[in-house]
Amino acid sequence: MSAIDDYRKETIRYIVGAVAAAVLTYVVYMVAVEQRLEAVWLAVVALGLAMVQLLVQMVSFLHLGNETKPRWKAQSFVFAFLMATVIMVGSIWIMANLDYNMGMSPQQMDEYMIKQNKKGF
Amino acid sequence: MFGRLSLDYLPHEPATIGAAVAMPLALIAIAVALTYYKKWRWLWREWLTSLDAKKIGVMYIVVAIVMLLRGVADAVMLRMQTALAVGDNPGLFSVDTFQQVFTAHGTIMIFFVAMGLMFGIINVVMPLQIGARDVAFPWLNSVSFWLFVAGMILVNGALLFGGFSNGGWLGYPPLTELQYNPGPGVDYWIWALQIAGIGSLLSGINFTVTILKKRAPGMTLMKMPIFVWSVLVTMVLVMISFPMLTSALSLLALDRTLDMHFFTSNMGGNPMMYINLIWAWGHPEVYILVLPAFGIYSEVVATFARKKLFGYKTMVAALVAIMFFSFVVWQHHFFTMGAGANVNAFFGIMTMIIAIPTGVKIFNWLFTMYRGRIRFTAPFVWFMCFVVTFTIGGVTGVLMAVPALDFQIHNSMFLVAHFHNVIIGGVVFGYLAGITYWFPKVLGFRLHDRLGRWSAYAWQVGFLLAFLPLYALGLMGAVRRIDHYTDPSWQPFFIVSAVGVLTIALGIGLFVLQIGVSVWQRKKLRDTNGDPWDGRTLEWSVPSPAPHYNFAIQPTVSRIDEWWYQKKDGVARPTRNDYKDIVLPKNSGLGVAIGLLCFVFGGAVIWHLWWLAALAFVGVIVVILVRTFDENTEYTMTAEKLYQEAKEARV
Amino acid sequence: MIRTKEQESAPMLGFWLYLMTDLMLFATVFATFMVLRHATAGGPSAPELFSMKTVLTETMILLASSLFCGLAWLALRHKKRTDFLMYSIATLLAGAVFLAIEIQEFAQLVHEGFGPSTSAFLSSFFTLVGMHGFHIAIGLLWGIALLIMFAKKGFGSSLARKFALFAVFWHFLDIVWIFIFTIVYVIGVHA
Amino acid sequence: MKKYRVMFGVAATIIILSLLGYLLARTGHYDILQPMGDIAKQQRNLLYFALLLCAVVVVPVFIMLGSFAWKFREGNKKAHYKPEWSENKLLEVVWWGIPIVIISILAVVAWSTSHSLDPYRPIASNKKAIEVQVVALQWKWLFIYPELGVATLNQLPVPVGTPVHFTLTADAPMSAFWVPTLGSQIYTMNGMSSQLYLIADHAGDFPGYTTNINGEGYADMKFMVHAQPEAAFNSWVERARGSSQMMDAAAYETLAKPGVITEEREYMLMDDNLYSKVLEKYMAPKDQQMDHSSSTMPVMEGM
Repeated sequence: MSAIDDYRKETIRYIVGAVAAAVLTYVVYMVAVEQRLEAVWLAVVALGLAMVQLLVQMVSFLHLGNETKPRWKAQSFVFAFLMATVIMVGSIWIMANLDYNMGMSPQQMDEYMIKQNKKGF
Repeated sequence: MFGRLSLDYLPHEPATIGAAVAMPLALIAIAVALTYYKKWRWLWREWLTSLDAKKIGVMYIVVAIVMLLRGVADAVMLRMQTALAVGDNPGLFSVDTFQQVFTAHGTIMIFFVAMGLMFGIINVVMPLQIGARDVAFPWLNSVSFWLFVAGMILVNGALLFGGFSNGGWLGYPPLTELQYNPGPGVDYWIWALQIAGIGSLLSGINFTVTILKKRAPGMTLMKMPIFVWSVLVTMVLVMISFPMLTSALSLLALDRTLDMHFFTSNMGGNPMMYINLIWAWGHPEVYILVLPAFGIYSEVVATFARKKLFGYKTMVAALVAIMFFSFVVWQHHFFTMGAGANVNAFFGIMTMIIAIPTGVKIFNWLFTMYRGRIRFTAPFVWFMCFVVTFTIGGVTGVLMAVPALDFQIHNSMFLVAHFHNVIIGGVVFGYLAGITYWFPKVLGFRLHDRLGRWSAYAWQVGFLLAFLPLYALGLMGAVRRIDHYTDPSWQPFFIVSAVGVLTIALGIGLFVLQIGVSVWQRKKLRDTNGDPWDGRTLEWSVPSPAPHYNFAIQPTVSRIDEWWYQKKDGVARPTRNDYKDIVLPKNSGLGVAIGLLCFVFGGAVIWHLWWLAALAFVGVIVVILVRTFDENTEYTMTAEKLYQEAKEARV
Repeated sequence: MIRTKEQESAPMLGFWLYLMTDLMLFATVFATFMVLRHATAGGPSAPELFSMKTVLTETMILLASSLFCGLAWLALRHKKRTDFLMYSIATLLAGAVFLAIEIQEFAQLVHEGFGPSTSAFLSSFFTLVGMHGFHIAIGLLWGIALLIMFAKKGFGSSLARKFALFAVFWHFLDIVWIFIFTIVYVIGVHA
Repeated sequence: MKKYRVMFGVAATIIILSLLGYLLARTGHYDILQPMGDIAKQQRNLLYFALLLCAVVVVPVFIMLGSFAWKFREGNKKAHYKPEWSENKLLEVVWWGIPIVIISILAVVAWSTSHSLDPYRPIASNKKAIEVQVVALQWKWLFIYPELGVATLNQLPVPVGTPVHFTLTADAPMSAFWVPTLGSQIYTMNGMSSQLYLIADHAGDFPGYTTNINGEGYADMKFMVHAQPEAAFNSWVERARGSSQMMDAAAYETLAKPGVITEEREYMLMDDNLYSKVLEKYMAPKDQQMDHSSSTMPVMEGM
């Protein structure tokens, strides 16, 4: 495997990664602009494709996982990404509940309480 | 051109004028002494620009102890006020001064005493324990220290000019927004924390890479001393949580300086989001403070009970469990905001689960004592005070984890008593034990043991007198942060609490006296063989005071408590050709420059001197570029010199 | 892919951990954006303000810049002088164009009177996208400094170490932009 | 004898401190431990239950600390010294297992009480709840009784045995409403409406506090709950309705200016949706037309 082939092979690898990322971006763009999906589903699809593109770029550009055994870079990324998700999802769950409780009108109050009573608390 | 600078920001309260005069006088006195003894060059070359982690650690501890004196002075002022101000007696201070004092007390004690002591002890001890010559990025270590000092000067500078924030140590909006608090006080608080916070973040990265990459050959993760494990877990917490502090403070700063609307009460702002963000950092922060103290307790108990630490694997498992759970509990700080039953119940249960690994650690320490030979030196007395105090704090913590109970006792004196319980009991006792335990390794002589034990007794009794009455006051309906109250039946409790705080001040006096007496009797207390306590880990294999290169020859490790077993098997004396040349970092004044520039930047933004702020920011970038393009930052120390020094140390 | 000395070094791990803290910083600002996204205080909301076409071009340009940066790092490792020079200049140019479009979009909004202090939604939009823009600006400065260093000293070993850090930083910024594109623009405008 | 000196010292400190503690504790009256309302009573019982549960773990810790320290002290050569003994599976199972059992019991209790004592949960009672709208001002409390046409400052008359439904907001930095003898506290914030249910089962005057720091007059921002039998309450309402002082939007604006007022006042309520006017001061213009009832879960469904 001469150096030239090695160089050309890796260049192709980079370009393939970039093209994959570009395609994923374009797909999300089209799905959004065509307005075919309903709000919640568009969010799910868009975030899903964003995760896929994240993995594509991680592997092709940042060579994640391609390091000697303890793989500190990969482990630290997984832990940081997990904690970022916990904080984001946790914050949104808390703030959504706070906004719901703070904005409740008397009628909603009664519905809420009937639901609570059914649970038998 | 002059932003909002004006003379009426000078202090006009008697108390603040007194402090504002006392501090500069103290600084001038030190400057005069330094000039008189011609020590400026020594100070600059040996200490301020040194990149030796141990020297930086000692500087952290000195700054932290000075800040402890100010923090306790604040505490004495607070308790004197509450002991007197009943009914229509206004007490000693105005409301605004009182509110600034308790905000300064909280901010200084957490950010500049606890964090300062932690980073100080880690800098001194951790590289030695893993058999490394220095931290991974020595220059970054110096920058982190000087950012910490810049933050400290900003907090104390607020006393001289402009006043400090009156919004409490976490400064909830909308109270700290422009609508209710337009003055420079809150800005001092934001920028002091922001600059010190970035320093802490850089240290977190620095120590993590040191532990992961610079351990002695043969020392796998499961053969590391347990203190190093607690440092590794703490630094992961620092790296993940401090960006949240940076972002919460930055958004509040954007609200205040560029009139944005993140947390304002109008224009769509949502103050609750600030509370959510600040506590998402806040709770991991209190674990960041206590976990290294747990590591110190493990080392102290194992050494003074002359026994292997009980359940090394369980202790590591407990540390990692605490690391994960500390990120899913933060909402228990605002159960009463009204997030609803499901959210409260989830976070309450997660908070209780964290009590399990903490409890397991305490049982492991107790069973390290079991079947040991216990010597009741000062560090061990600190440990016993810790178990007594921290267990009470743990109980009240589990009580408040139940949402329905927290609805009654949140933000009352009960809560104040709880967190002082776990911070004084866990963090302060731990770091004081650590300082006493590793003092000989840094300065070559032990601390006076009897005075150390007396200081611990004073702290313990002072704590019980100061904070058990607060639990009772909490149950009577007394709310936190009040500077006066009307119910005369509360006054005896506040008086006993004031006596308690004075006893704690006595404890600190004894600690400082202990250092003084030990310096005076250092010949008698001399540590001859570098292993005064018959220790178990690598730092005791090096003569004390430890040379600036730590290990002339890097040791190889094959088991936990390597030094204990090396002593048993007899240590072969290294021959002349075992020594090799070593590369050490040169001193660098650029760390001090960055600290100064960040201080100027913070001050300029507080006083809306935009041109000066921009200049300082560009200055920081220039200094960083100068450092990266500077090629010769290291010097080599020849094997011959190492051999000579080792011979002298042995004689 | 062969493992290079630069990828294993302590400075690389230290810089990578710094990027993880940056990821947490962006995570909290994303969370703030998602919470305040409907708090328009009577003002305009996302669909009325953003044009998806410009955003798509911005995204493609930044992706291209990230690709060029990877190829420049490759050329450096194989000591290909001309390729390295060409790709790194392309990286910085694409980055500059991306930044110019973004600044133009901001100026347009402020000009129409929808600056960051008109509502919580706009505050969080300007801060989130502005923070990313600020990182790009710092990256461009850093890139220029590296090019100057390359001009003076050629393929010195410290250039390889420094450029490796720059490349990781640049790719990281493109990854953050994926989530800005998805959350702020796609979900913001259409969901 | 020297070896007993330390033990005597510790024992003496404990005895003196507990004696002093007992004498001091006797003088206090503990609102949280002497509840006057059903919510507070349930919370007190929960407090005792949780304390008991924790004692199961804490008491052994203290006993073991004392006995191990004494038994394995250096001076005691008779003690069995095993420096390498550092593993024991049975002990591990015990001190992981018992706390897990205790915490799971407490977790179940926490889950059910978090729902049953939820501030938003109405109190089961045959009587219709009294509506009270609370506005936290800068350093005084305004209470509005929309159905009874009365408003009060710093005083909260309530009928005994009747649940009270509080709807709370603020026109001040974030404050919190807490009556220790009656039960839970809840935050009050600008432009937001929190809810709370409390009930007074006994007559009497109970102090109420602000628990969140909200500026200069924070320590003076207190109020008094006057729980009185139904008849007395109704006669008070009649008297207050004839009060000379009026409470409408204009009177509210003068009252809302920052300043400490500690005296108790009564007003005749002229405008019974004053509360939503206060709320809308902090709402955006567009949100204002949207009348209060239609605000649903904006974030969740929009995501």
